[in-house]
Amino acid sequence: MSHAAFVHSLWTMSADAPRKIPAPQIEYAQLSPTLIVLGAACLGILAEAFLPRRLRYPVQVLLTAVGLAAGFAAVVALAAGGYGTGKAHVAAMGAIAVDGPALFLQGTILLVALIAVFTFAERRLDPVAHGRAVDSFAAQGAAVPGGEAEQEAVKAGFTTTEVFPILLFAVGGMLIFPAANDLLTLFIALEVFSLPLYVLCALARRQRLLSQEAAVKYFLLGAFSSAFLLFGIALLYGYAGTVTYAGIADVVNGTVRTVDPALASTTGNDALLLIGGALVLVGLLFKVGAVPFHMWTPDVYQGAPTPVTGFMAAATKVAAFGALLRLLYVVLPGLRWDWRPVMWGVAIVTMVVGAVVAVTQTDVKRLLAYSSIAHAGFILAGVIAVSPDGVSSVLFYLAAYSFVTLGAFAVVTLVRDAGGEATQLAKWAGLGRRSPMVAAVFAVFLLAFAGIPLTSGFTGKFAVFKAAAQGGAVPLVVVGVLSSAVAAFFYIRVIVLMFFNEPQAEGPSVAVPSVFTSAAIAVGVAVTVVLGLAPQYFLDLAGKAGVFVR
Amino acid sequence: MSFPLLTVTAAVPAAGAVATAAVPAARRAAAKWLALAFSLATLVLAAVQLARFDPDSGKPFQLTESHAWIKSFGVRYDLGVDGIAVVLIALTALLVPFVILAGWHDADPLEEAEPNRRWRPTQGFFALILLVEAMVVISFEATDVFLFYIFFEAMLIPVYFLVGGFGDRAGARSEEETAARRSYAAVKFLLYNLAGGLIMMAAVIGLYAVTAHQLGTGTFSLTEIVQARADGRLQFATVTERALFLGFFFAFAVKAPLWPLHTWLPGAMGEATAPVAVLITAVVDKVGTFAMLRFCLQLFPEASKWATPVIVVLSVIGILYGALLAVAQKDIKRLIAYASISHFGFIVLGIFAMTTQGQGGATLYMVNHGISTAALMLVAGFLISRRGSRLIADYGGVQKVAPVLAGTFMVGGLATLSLPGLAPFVSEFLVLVGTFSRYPAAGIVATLGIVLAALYVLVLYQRTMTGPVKDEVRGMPDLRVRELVVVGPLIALLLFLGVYPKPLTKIIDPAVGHTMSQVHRTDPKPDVPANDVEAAK
Amino acid sequence: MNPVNYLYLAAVLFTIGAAGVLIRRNAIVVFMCVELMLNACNLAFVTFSRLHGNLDGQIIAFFTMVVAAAEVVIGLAIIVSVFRTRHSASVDDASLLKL
Amino acid sequence: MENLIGLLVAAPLLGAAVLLCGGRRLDRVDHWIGTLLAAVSFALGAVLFADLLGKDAGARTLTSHLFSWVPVGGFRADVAFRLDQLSMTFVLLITGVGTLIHLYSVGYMEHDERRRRFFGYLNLFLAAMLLLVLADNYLLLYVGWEGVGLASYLLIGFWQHKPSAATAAKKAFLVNRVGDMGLSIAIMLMFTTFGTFAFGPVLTHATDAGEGKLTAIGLMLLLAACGKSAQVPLQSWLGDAMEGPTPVSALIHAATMVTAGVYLITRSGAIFNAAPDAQTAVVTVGAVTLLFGAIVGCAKDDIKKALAGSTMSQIGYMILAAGLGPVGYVFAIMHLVTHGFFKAGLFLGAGSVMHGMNDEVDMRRYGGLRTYMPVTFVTFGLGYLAIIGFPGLSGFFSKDKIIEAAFAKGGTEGWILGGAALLGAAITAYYMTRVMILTFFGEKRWQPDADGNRPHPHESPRTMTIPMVVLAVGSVFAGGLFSINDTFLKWLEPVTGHAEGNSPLSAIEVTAATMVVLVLGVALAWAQYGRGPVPVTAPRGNALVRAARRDLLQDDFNHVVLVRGGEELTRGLVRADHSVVDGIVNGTAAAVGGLSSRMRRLQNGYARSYAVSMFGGAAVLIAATLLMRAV
Repeated sequence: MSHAAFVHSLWTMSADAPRKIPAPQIEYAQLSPTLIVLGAACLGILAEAFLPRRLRYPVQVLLTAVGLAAGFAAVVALAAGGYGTGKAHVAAMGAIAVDGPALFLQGTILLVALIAVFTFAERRLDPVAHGRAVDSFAAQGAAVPGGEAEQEAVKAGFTTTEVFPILLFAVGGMLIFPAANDLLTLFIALEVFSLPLYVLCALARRQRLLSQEAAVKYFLLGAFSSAFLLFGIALLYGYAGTVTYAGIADVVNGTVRTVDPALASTTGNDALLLIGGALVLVGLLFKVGAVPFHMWTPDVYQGAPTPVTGFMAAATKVAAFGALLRLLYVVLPGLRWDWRPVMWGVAIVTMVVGAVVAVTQTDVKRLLAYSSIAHAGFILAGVIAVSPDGVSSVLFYLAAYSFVTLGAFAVVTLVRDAGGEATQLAKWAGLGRRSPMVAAVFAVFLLAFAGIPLTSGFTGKFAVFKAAAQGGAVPLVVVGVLSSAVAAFFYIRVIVLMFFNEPQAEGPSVAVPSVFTSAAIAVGVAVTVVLGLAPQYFLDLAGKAGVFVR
Repeated sequence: MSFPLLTVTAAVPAAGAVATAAVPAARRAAAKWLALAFSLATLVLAAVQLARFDPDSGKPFQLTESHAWIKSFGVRYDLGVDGIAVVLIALTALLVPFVILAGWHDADPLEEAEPNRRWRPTQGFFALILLVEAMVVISFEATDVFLFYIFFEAMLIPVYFLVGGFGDRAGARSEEETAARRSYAAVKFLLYNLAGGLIMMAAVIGLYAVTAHQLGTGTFSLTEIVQARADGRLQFATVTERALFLGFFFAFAVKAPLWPLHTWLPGAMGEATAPVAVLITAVVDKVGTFAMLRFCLQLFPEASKWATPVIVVLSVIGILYGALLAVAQKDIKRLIAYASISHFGFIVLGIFAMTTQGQGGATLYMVNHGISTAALMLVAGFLISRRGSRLIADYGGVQKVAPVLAGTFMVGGLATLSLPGLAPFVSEFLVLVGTFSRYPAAGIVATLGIVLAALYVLVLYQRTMTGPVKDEVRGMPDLRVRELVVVGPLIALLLFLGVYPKPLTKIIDPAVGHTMSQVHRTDPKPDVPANDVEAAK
Repeated sequence: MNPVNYLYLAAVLFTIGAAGVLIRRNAIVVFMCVELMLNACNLAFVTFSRLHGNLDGQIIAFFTMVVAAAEVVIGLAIIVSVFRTRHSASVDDASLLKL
Repeated sequence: MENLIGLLVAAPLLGAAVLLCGGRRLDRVDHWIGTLLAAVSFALGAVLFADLLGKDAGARTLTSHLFSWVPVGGFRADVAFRLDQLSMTFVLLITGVGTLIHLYSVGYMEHDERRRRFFGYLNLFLAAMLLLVLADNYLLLYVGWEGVGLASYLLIGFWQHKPSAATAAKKAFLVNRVGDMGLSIAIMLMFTTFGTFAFGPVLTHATDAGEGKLTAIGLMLLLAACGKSAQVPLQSWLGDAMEGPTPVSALIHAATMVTAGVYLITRSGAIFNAAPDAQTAVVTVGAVTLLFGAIVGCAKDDIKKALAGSTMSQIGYMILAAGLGPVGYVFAIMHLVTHGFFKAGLFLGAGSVMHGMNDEVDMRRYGGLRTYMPVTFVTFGLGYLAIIGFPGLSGFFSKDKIIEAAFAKGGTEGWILGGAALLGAAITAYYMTRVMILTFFGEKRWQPDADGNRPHPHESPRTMTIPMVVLAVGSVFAGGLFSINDTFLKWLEPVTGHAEGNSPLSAIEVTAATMVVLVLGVALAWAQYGRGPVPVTAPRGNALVRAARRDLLQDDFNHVVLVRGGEELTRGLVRADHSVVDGIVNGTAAAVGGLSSRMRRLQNGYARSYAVSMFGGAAVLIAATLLMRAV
């Protein structure tokens, strides 16, 4: 029949078809981690709304911690239930995958978030303002910096306890992101965890101008990138007629033909597929901070409140790489020969640029930002090896890396002077003399970043490069090795600064943290050392989790 | 399962490091004695190893231990010693106590240093020394490439802190500048070696890829790979083998150090305190040359043979180059450093001469060079600590005021120029003979080294010890008891091994023979086998 | 008329939006350009949905609108707060963080 | 009996150990300990000598294998001794003269505060020298070879506070090292050729090896000999070596160590016999050196340096003889022994003179000493007569034989060598007479020394004169003793072998010629110094004289070529090491840094430029993907 008639029938069908539409059936149990976290977030909002101000802080901290812990427990339960391996399947009408990678990454994200909450909750570092201990978030985000509104807020002892539910929302999004099994869910999850992060970035207590600037940049560029992502999704949808990963994959593999001959006649070529795929990749590469989509990273990392930076650097990377893996391994494997060379290029450029530019940085947070870019490059090297080994090595690397990062940023929050955190490297001179313990811990993290043996960094790097080499990407390994030699230089520079340089007269002091930050740092060190010395158990875990469902 | 002797030998100093580091700031002396005790305990264990080691059993590795470690990477915790390793472990365990004794006061905080309960340099110094010892020992013991690599690489960190953190107080110039020069030297040392190590990491991964591809399961076990090669289950493509060989060799050549990768050594040895300098050249660098013997040759025999000519040339250059630069040095410790570069040239030359004499001599050389450098460097350290200057020009006529110091210095020097009757002569001559019998030209050119050695040693002695007594050295005290305790045994050892090296050669010989058979090389035959004719009679 | 033309239109709109992001200084305008890009995507979705004869595209368009709305909330909040501090909505004025 | 050989070496070694490590508490008895142990080893030597005499000529070889030293693969070096007639001769010479000189030193070094160390070094020298001559293989010989080098280094530089002494010591050691290089290369060659370097196998199978290899070995051995025996071109160190105490000059740099080269060549006779080219090289070196040394000896005013020149030249004779092969070996050794007596005697005499003249060495400031120190005069005189070859004294017999053997080489070569030898004899007569006259005759030309106190010449104490007397006796009778019905020849022949040369001149003619040149030399010297007064400060002299005073300019040559060149080279290398080898490394680092700071500027803080990079990146990504599909 004719086009018009077809369309008309479409309308009418939808008119008298309610009973024909199958009720969506959702496996709530299998989505429990996400649901728990989001639920906790909603409770947090209610708490903000109804609880008296003095109660909010303890309640929020408790609520968030419990929520995340419960979520982690749920993940463990699912994994134990075999959803990671045997019973792995696609839930929620094909919207969300419950399989090894998803559970592993969700577990990692939840743990990271849990530790991040500790750093969020730290209230011992900043000097007491008007008799109240304060954390590193603005008294009142809306108030103009330095304006009397802010003075009022500070006097009144306001604190933005909203950060906790916001954090939870972000975590919720991150949990869905790597598990998303169709492009729409992917997009939604992306936005769900991005928007809260934009807000968090703007909420620094000190140097609010920088904080707000970081937020603006992050927001605009983020929105820009998500537009690319969305357009890519549109094109893929156009190509395949569906947005589910499995469906697209079938079309790519040629097992199913696209429905409409009209479309086939005009855009039957793979241009839609290729361009769409590329655009989606752009969106994801932006989130992982790969060159040339990295430029927001240093600015945002520096401007955002340090606990947020730590959380972002760790959790965002995990989630984004998870999504990237799923996309490349489930949707586009049929296209391997098209995207692999491109990703090679991206990986190489990312490693080199990250390492080289970091050499001349003068600010600890920026330094760590560039180092995170370089590490993104290393991880990409593992992603490119299209093999179960590749997946598990990337999973392991992400776990190892995120804890080191959290720990490092937690240490950064400790080193303070009159103007808050002293992030200029110059001020760190001789820190080893003043407080050897802190300096030593930071040195451990730096060595892990540098991939010195007996730290988690080495194990991860080795795993990734091994996978890459076996995937035939030997040149990639060589470049990676060379750039990590360059990278070693600036990590070492910081160590030299801390231990071998004479302390400055008016250098920063190290604040004595409460149990929260101490715990965070302790966990970081513990994980770093354990994954360095006895990684086998976790490698097995990652290995078992190395298979995607589709 | 039998008593894990090898593990314990490495674990004791490690434990010592922890214990020493834990000593409270006030109890500095206690830390020193603790460290000394642990190092001596290690020495005992090393002695036990020597005793339990049976050179004549056909087994390539003995006292072996084997446990799974990282299955996913095919990494095993495999330990085992051959004749070469057990001797070098003994050397390490022997030298460290002397290093500790010699460095007794090197890490005492300066007077004006503000009292700080948490800042404990002394404890750190000795803890780091023990840590280095532990890592060196285990990398001598490891028969799993990955295991070796890990400690080969991790070793850099404590050494780095030793060099950068506890520099030579005898800085000729201002405190800041010495600090700057010191951290420069330390960073250079670390980056140079780290680069080498990372390139080796690429090769290690490559090795895994190859084994995984050909054997089904990737492995790093030296014995397994050698075995697989022997029965043809594992064949390297020529290019692959050469690439991997170069990857390994580069790292070892940096650490050895071989010309032209030597430039980090003079700085590191010059800026570090004498005991640390000894630790670096006498112990740590030996891991590099040792690894050439154990890994380069045994894993990649064909590639080794392919690379031999170039390496021989490089090491000969190194011999002459190091010696000539030593002659031109104005700084005592830098002079000794360049002398060591020349000696490492000899060692590498011996290894790649691919003759029994060459490799046996090279192994012996590692031991002897360790002892002789220790003797010379430590005495130099005592001298420098007295005058507070490293410049040769600042000395003169010392033998008049401190005859014993001068005497020991002389003996150390004579050992360095490998005078017959002292240990180094034997090894140096073996290396030369071994080289000469395969590469006569190289052998002859290398022999020039002995003249140059005499030159730089005697010039050093003449300028510092003889001539009219300089006012600055007047009233310089002679060696103290502690210092004599350090130097005396070393000199005695030099004499003993010079006259009767057989105990060592007995152990080394079979191991060298095994290596040679791995590389499929045999010694060249003499034109007129006079000995055999005599025997026939 | 061939619905494919709508695709071309979508592409053009998207490009215009992108160009606007690159060119305009005013944060609000830049932000509007992003919205324009999102809407270009919507157009594409709807067109494709039409071509494929299934409703997914249209549904997605709704989702996109919601997301866009959410973005507006956050975005405007941030931009306004910045404006109140700096008394300028120019993107280029916010360049303290660099190098 | 064999076990005694070990003790022979051990005794002085023990002495050295005790004296050097003993510390101050020995300072009363040190000199006697040293002397005693030297004497002990002499006694042992005598016992062994008697034992050898007991055996019949063929079986006079004792070997004792102590332990295997360096067993590595096919490489086997043992600590084993071999005592045959040749080494026996040396043992007696070394220990005998050595003991005498120890005794002499007791007096000579009485007031030196480092006397203990002096005797320690002397004993060390004895041990090393004995090891050298007793070793059963070349590697062990090498040990002794360098050992004596070390001892000589220590003793030359004994007065280290004098920079000149320290420098001389260093020079001696370095030049010797060059020679040692030759020896070690020779040993390597032997190892590759014969698979061993023990005397027995090597020497018995020498003839089986190719001549080329043998020549190479021979030349390397010659290089070694040149270094140790101060032969051209490695002779430069001997003159400066006179910085050492006089007993040292007498023992090491006249009687024993410097003759080690002769021992080496004679010992390796089998190799040289099979390598004529090497032999030619040896005789050339010998002939050149004997003239060189003689000429230098004529020009020196420093009594010890004059004697040093003479030593050089006399050893030249020995090397020459040794180079002649079986014809000459015996006479080389014979001259070596007699020379040991009279040259040691002369040096001790010189020492005694200096002792009396508060350490003045310039002969132009002596004169007329014969009445003041009669014993010295007599002993020195006898030594003088012996060295110039006065009929009936030792030198006459030994030198005469060598000259004869030189002619016996035959052909023009023979004439040249013989001529050189004769000329050398004439010059010897000349400069020795000069020394004699300047020192003991003529009017007193004594000058006050640096501290302005005039010398009061007096005879030396008993401890010093006794050795001089003994040595004088030796230098008078030794030659005759050896030559009566060829005792020495018969004694040594089993080891070295002997062949009668067929000289174009008969023995009588040679002797006559020698006498003639001798008289001429003496006469010339007397004409020049004996008649008129001698200027206290040396006249400028002609070019040759001036050159000879500067050791025929070879130091200047060394300075320009080796020292300067070497300094330039090292300085260049230092620069290269810093700028090139290290420069590359630092350059890379700098390059990365520069690149970094350049790329850093892209991060300019403008969100829009970041967006541009994203947009561009996306474009590139798309293009690349499409391209991938296109190709």
